[in-house]
Amino acid sequence: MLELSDVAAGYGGNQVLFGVSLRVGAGEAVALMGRNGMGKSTTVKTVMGLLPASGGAISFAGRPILGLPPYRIANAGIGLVPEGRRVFPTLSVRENLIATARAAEAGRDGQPKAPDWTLAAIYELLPRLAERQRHLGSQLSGGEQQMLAIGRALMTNPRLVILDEATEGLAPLIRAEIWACLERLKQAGLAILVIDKHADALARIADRHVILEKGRVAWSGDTNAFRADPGLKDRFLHV
Amino acid sequence: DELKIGLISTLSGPSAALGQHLRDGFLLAVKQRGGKLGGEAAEVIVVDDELKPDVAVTKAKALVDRDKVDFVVGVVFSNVMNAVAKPLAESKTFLISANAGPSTLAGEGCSPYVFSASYQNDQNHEVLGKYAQDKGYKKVVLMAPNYQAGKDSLAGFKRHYKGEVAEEIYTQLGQLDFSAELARIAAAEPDAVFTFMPGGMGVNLVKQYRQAGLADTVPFLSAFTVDETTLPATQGAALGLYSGAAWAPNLDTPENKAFVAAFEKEYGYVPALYAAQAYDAALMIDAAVKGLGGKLDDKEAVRAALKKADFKSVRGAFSFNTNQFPIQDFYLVKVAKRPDGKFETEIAETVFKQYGDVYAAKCPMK
Amino acid sequence: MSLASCAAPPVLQLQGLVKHYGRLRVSDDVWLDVAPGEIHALIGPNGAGKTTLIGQIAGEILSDSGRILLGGVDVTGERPHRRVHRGLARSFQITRLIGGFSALENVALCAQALDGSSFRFLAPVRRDAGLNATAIAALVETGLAERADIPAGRLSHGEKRQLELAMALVASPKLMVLDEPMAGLGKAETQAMIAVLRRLAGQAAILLVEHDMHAVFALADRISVLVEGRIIASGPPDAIRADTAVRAAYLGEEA
Amino acid sequence: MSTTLLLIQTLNGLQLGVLLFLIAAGLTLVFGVMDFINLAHGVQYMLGAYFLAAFAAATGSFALGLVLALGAALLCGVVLERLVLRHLYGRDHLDQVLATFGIILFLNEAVRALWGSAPLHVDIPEAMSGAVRLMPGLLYPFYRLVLIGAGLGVALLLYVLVAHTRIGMRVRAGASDAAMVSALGVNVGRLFTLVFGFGAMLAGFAGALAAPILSVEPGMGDNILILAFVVVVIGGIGSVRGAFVAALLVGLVDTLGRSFSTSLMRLAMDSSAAAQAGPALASMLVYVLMALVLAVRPRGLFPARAG
Amino acid sequence: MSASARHSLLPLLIGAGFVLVPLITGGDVYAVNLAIRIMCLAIAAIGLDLILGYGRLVSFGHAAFFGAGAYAVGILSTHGFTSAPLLIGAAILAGAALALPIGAVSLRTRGVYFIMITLAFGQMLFFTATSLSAYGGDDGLSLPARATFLGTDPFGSPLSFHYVVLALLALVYLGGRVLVASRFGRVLRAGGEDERRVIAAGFPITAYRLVAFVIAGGIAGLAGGLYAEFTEFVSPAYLSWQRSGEFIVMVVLGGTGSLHGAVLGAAGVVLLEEWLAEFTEHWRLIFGPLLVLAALAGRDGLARLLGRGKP
Ligand SMILES: Nc1ncnc2c1ncn2[C@@H]1O[C@H](COP(=O)(O)OP(=O)(O)OP(=O)(O)O)[C@@H](O)[C@H]1O
Ligand SMILES: Nc1ncnc2c1ncn2[C@@H]1O[C@H](COP(=O)(O)OP(=O)(O)OP(=O)(O)O)[C@@H](O)[C@H]1O
Ligand SMILES: [Mg+2]
Ligand SMILES: [Mg+2]
Repeated sequence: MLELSDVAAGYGGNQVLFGVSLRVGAGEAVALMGRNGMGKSTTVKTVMGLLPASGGAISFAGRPILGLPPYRIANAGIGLVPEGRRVFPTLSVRENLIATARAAEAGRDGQPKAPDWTLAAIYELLPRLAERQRHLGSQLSGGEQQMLAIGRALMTNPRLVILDEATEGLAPLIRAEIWACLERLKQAGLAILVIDKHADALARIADRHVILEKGRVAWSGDTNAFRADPGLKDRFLHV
Repeated sequence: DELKIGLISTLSGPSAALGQHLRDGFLLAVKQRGGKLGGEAAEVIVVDDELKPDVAVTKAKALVDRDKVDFVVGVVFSNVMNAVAKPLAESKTFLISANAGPSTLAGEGCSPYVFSASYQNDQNHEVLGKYAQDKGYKKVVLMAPNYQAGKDSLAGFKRHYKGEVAEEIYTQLGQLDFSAELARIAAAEPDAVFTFMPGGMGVNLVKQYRQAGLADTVPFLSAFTVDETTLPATQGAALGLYSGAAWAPNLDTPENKAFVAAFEKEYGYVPALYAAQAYDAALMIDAAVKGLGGKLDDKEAVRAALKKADFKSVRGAFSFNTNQFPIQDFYLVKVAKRPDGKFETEIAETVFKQYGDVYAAKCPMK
Repeated sequence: MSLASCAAPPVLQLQGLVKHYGRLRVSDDVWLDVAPGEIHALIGPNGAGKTTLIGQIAGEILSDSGRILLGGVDVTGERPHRRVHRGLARSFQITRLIGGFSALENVALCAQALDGSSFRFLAPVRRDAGLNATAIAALVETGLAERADIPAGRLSHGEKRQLELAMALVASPKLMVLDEPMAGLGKAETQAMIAVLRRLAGQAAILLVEHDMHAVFALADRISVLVEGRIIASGPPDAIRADTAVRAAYLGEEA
Repeated sequence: MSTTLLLIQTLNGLQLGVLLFLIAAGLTLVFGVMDFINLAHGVQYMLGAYFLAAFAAATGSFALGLVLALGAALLCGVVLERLVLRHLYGRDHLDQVLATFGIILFLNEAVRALWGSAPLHVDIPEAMSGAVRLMPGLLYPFYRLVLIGAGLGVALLLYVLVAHTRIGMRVRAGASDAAMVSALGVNVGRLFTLVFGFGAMLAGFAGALAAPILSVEPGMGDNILILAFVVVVIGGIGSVRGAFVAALLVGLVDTLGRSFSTSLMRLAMDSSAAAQAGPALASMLVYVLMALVLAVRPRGLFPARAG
Repeated sequence: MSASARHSLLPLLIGAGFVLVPLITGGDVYAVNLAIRIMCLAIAAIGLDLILGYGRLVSFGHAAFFGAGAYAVGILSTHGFTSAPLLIGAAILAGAALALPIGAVSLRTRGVYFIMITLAFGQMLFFTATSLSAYGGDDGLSLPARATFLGTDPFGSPLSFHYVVLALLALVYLGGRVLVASRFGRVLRAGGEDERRVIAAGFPITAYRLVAFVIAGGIAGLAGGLYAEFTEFVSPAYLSWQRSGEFIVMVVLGGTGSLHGAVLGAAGVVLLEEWLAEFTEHWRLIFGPLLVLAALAGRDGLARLLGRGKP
């Protein structure tokens, strides 16, 4: 579904990604891992077209998307929960959710249309948002903002969601709920690319793991292989 | 050698139209003489004062120091005039006003290096005051912007008008909307209104005066409010409104007829008094230089030559007072539509005959 | 309760704090003590009012009622910068750094606040050896010394958090209030941060707001649980871990 | 002072307020909602007036002239946005100030070069000329009533558009984080062009409506721009509702101040001093109002709910 | 060129330029007068840059303090005072004294609100000046005589005027550099980036800003006083909002937050105007787009263009 091959990117003269290749199949969940500053968020930004790539190719659902403006990439069916939440501070919770909402497209390739995420469904998933629906984005607590960012991405009814540290700052209970929710989304056929520091939880939902080290893919393989090799964590994720 | 003349005018900002008339009037005279004045090839250096006194000062200094001009002509506004007069006089350069005539330069502050080819500021206002008095108006409302010229204007009007002043309204400089003031006027029910509202303010006022239905009921006496710079904008709205001036396009002298015709032919619009005054300023220099045979170094001689006013003014009889401001006739003028559809001010009656200003007495020059 | 808290007066006392936003009660009669040298964790669900409470302690948010005492002195109405001079330092949930300043300058700025008057107009501050030494010491303590000259805006997320901490501790505060210092840190960085905080614990009391339970249980001497603006439980980690109400409201299966 | 006079002056204040609102509305939209300081809003107002003068003269019809003028104003706004302003979104406000200041200089001069320095003439359309008797002894120019009506209509339209449509939400969202809106699938570039064009059209509309009662001349937008900013700031940046309230407030304070300040000063001092101080105070009143409002409420009357 | 080299080389070049103007042009009065005008405005622009470039406080009322200085000199002159130190001192004091209450109120607001409230105060002072009938009202006021100093006539000839202003400009510039680099300057700069952070660090930021605002007011007053001596004339136009806008344009065009940028900006604006006006009456058709281009090129303005390279 999403395929990066040999992607290079950076900020100004400062190259951060040196040939990243990875793929997320339809309905698959992939965990992108790595220590702070290894280029995980940069990869996400490059996929979304928020950062120009200096080399390589990216395609989504078979079509090349590299070089397209972000809105066209999003419209192709990618939903983003960005690092740092970035909820709209001057919009109410409800407005945050509906401002960029889109109905699900009729499934391509003869697949049935996935059930629509609606306001009601989001409120059911994250009841806290319903309680705060008239609050402005800026008046939410950190965790509430995080929930809102997730809800907002789902409201675009994507075929692939990218979650960049989506559980940062969430209380343990809520975090658990989010994981459960991701599992359900996966079962409903949604593809997921997830970045998170909770490796154990990731291992429960991810089909495959990709580890970044200094802008390069240092290891990738399926989750069983990841679990089987505790040395991986020591090498790439701890000091 | 060449005659160099600096022309300071306001050519940008909302009041640029006045400056344009002034400049065009002067240039027309030079052009008609084949680019010469007094037989000498004349180079006219036009500068825009931007209606900023400090800009005007630096540009005036540049005219003297860099361009070494023999005369400076122009200046639409009094505050600019006040600012440039001193540095010019210090450098012994003659300044010939084609419009502004502040009292500071007419009275105690008069200077051998300052001539006015126009009028003293109060005079046009006095015309209306005298007219209102003669006409027997009992109660008038006065209105002017809240700045020095505005206050001087109302003072000028009251010099000859002795009736009741129902209200004295000061408006904001650059004011757009006069509905509040017009409502006050309507409520006061005066015999006439006198106003001084130059530039765009005047356009707004005239339009709104007409729209408020006052134009047909309360006579509108004004100075620098309806003239050929604003008539293209107000058009019919100004029809029948009065103003005071020492000149109008239809003034019946052969010189004036020729001037207006030539001006309209050259520039395609009807000249206003600024153009006529600037034209006269050019004729004045023309005559003086001719009389001197081109020798401009003897400042006393130049001054004497200028003072003779040995030229045919488009205003008819014209001479200088002791303060080097003019003595001339003043008229009540009225807005009319010409057969060709254009609007102009036309002379309604003569209010003053060969009139000098009141400040001349305070001027130490004899 | 730890022995230390019995011996000396608390560095921070909150007495019945109340704060409303419209009809929403964000702090609802909060009572809380932090003893000298103690690491006191404040946990609770999202939106419970933890950050708001920190805002009240720091003086950015005015309480509707209740009292705040720092080192036994009532500071309820005092303005934020005055409280800093009484030994309070805080970090922000979302990092707030002077992006154009180097890491060193950021820390030196904080050091400067407590080093006499800053209405000094002549001596170049960059060459102020005293300030720089103090700042370097704080950077060393948080493991950022090598990055001292990098503009703060260009640091990685984890480094920014470390810098926040350095800025808080450079003032040698009596009490540090830290809002989710582990947020956004990887496992490794979290471990490092835990180590730093443990070292600091001797020097200053810490009020720690954090959702990383691993860190909380590794560090805290005492834990208070805030739910909907109320402290529902307060006590040593083991007691909190066992508390069913806390599990239901916040912890869930974790820890 | 009679009650009729007071009534008329109130109506006048209302009408001035509505005109100010028409200008301020577009400004607050672009300024608050898109976080862009557009000093060129004043010249867009001027262009509206010039377009109307030109098109009304060419077609001989005010209505047709108005429609064409609106189209031209929209086009100008769009061209300006595409050519210059879009490169300045998200940049320092001062860059925006510098660029739009340059645009002011350019357009004022261009208008002068094209149409000359002298003011242009625009007639009140026949159907709207004349005065209406509101009550015995209270005649009021019909055109000004139309103006009040148009302003109220625009106010309503805008309020609905900004506060209650998805376009409005997206625009507000885009102001705080354009990249994020784009990453959620909205073509922000086109959206902003649209909003900017719409703002320009509103300014043009105000200019066109003002043309028959005010002098159409180069630079006519400069001073009104300042007043419009005053309105926007008193109301709270980005708040259409605030702009509306503030515009009426400014209109009323200004008009009533001009009418009655001298009489009021007479209560405190002798007559000639009052004649001096009254008008000076009247011209300052709007600014005094703004300073007072901001001193008490540093973010205006209706603080936009920013983060 | 490295950043630090630019920081010391460019100002030196600029200074040398001003020193040499009278020599290069052979004492051409026109050129010297132009340089004096630029330097007067540059002093005011430096004052603005202190608060705008470093403190991020965009004052749209800077001309009010400039005008206050000018009026202080104008009014005292009409009352017969001619001592240069007295007049200049009064100009500085007038600017600073006015800035104190205005700053105290204005600094309650932030961002664009600050821009507008300073504009409001500027306008109030503008209208006050226009109603000062005793001192010419809107027509302004001519200085009866120029200031003297110990029997000399520092402003009498363009040449001595030039070097007096140059010395003052250098003084203000160097003073500004020292200020910005001091403890005080650091707090001011940090406050420009993130005021909450600075308060949390323990600084009452408003007090620092107020002091900076008053200093900027005093500097503008000095510039205004010199300008009054230069034009021998004072008028409300000196306090107009357009002039405040020009100061901002100068600072932004020159590059905010580098004091020599303010000088470059002042020179750029004055010279461009002067030069373009030679070609055509419609010079704004060229000047306007130039400003647009400068804005598009980025916020470091002329200073960066000349230095070629990132800061
Ligand atoms: N806006 C930026 N400008 C310059 N450099 C940046 C920027 N954002 C990130 N970097 C640098 O790029 C590198 C990769 O950053 P990135 O945000 O992709 O890391 P990450 O793997 O997501 O880390 P984290 O877990 O901390 O979020 C880091 O060294 C960082 O310093
Ligand atoms: N300015 C405000 N206006 C209205 N409501 C507010 C405001 N600030 C905070 N709130 C509300 O107050 C509640 C407490 O917020 P606070 O930020 O203190 O939560 P928190 O405990 O820090 O949560 P988290 O762990 O998610 O950061 C939230 O529900 C939030 O929506
Ligand atoms: Mg990241
Ligand atoms: Mg929080």
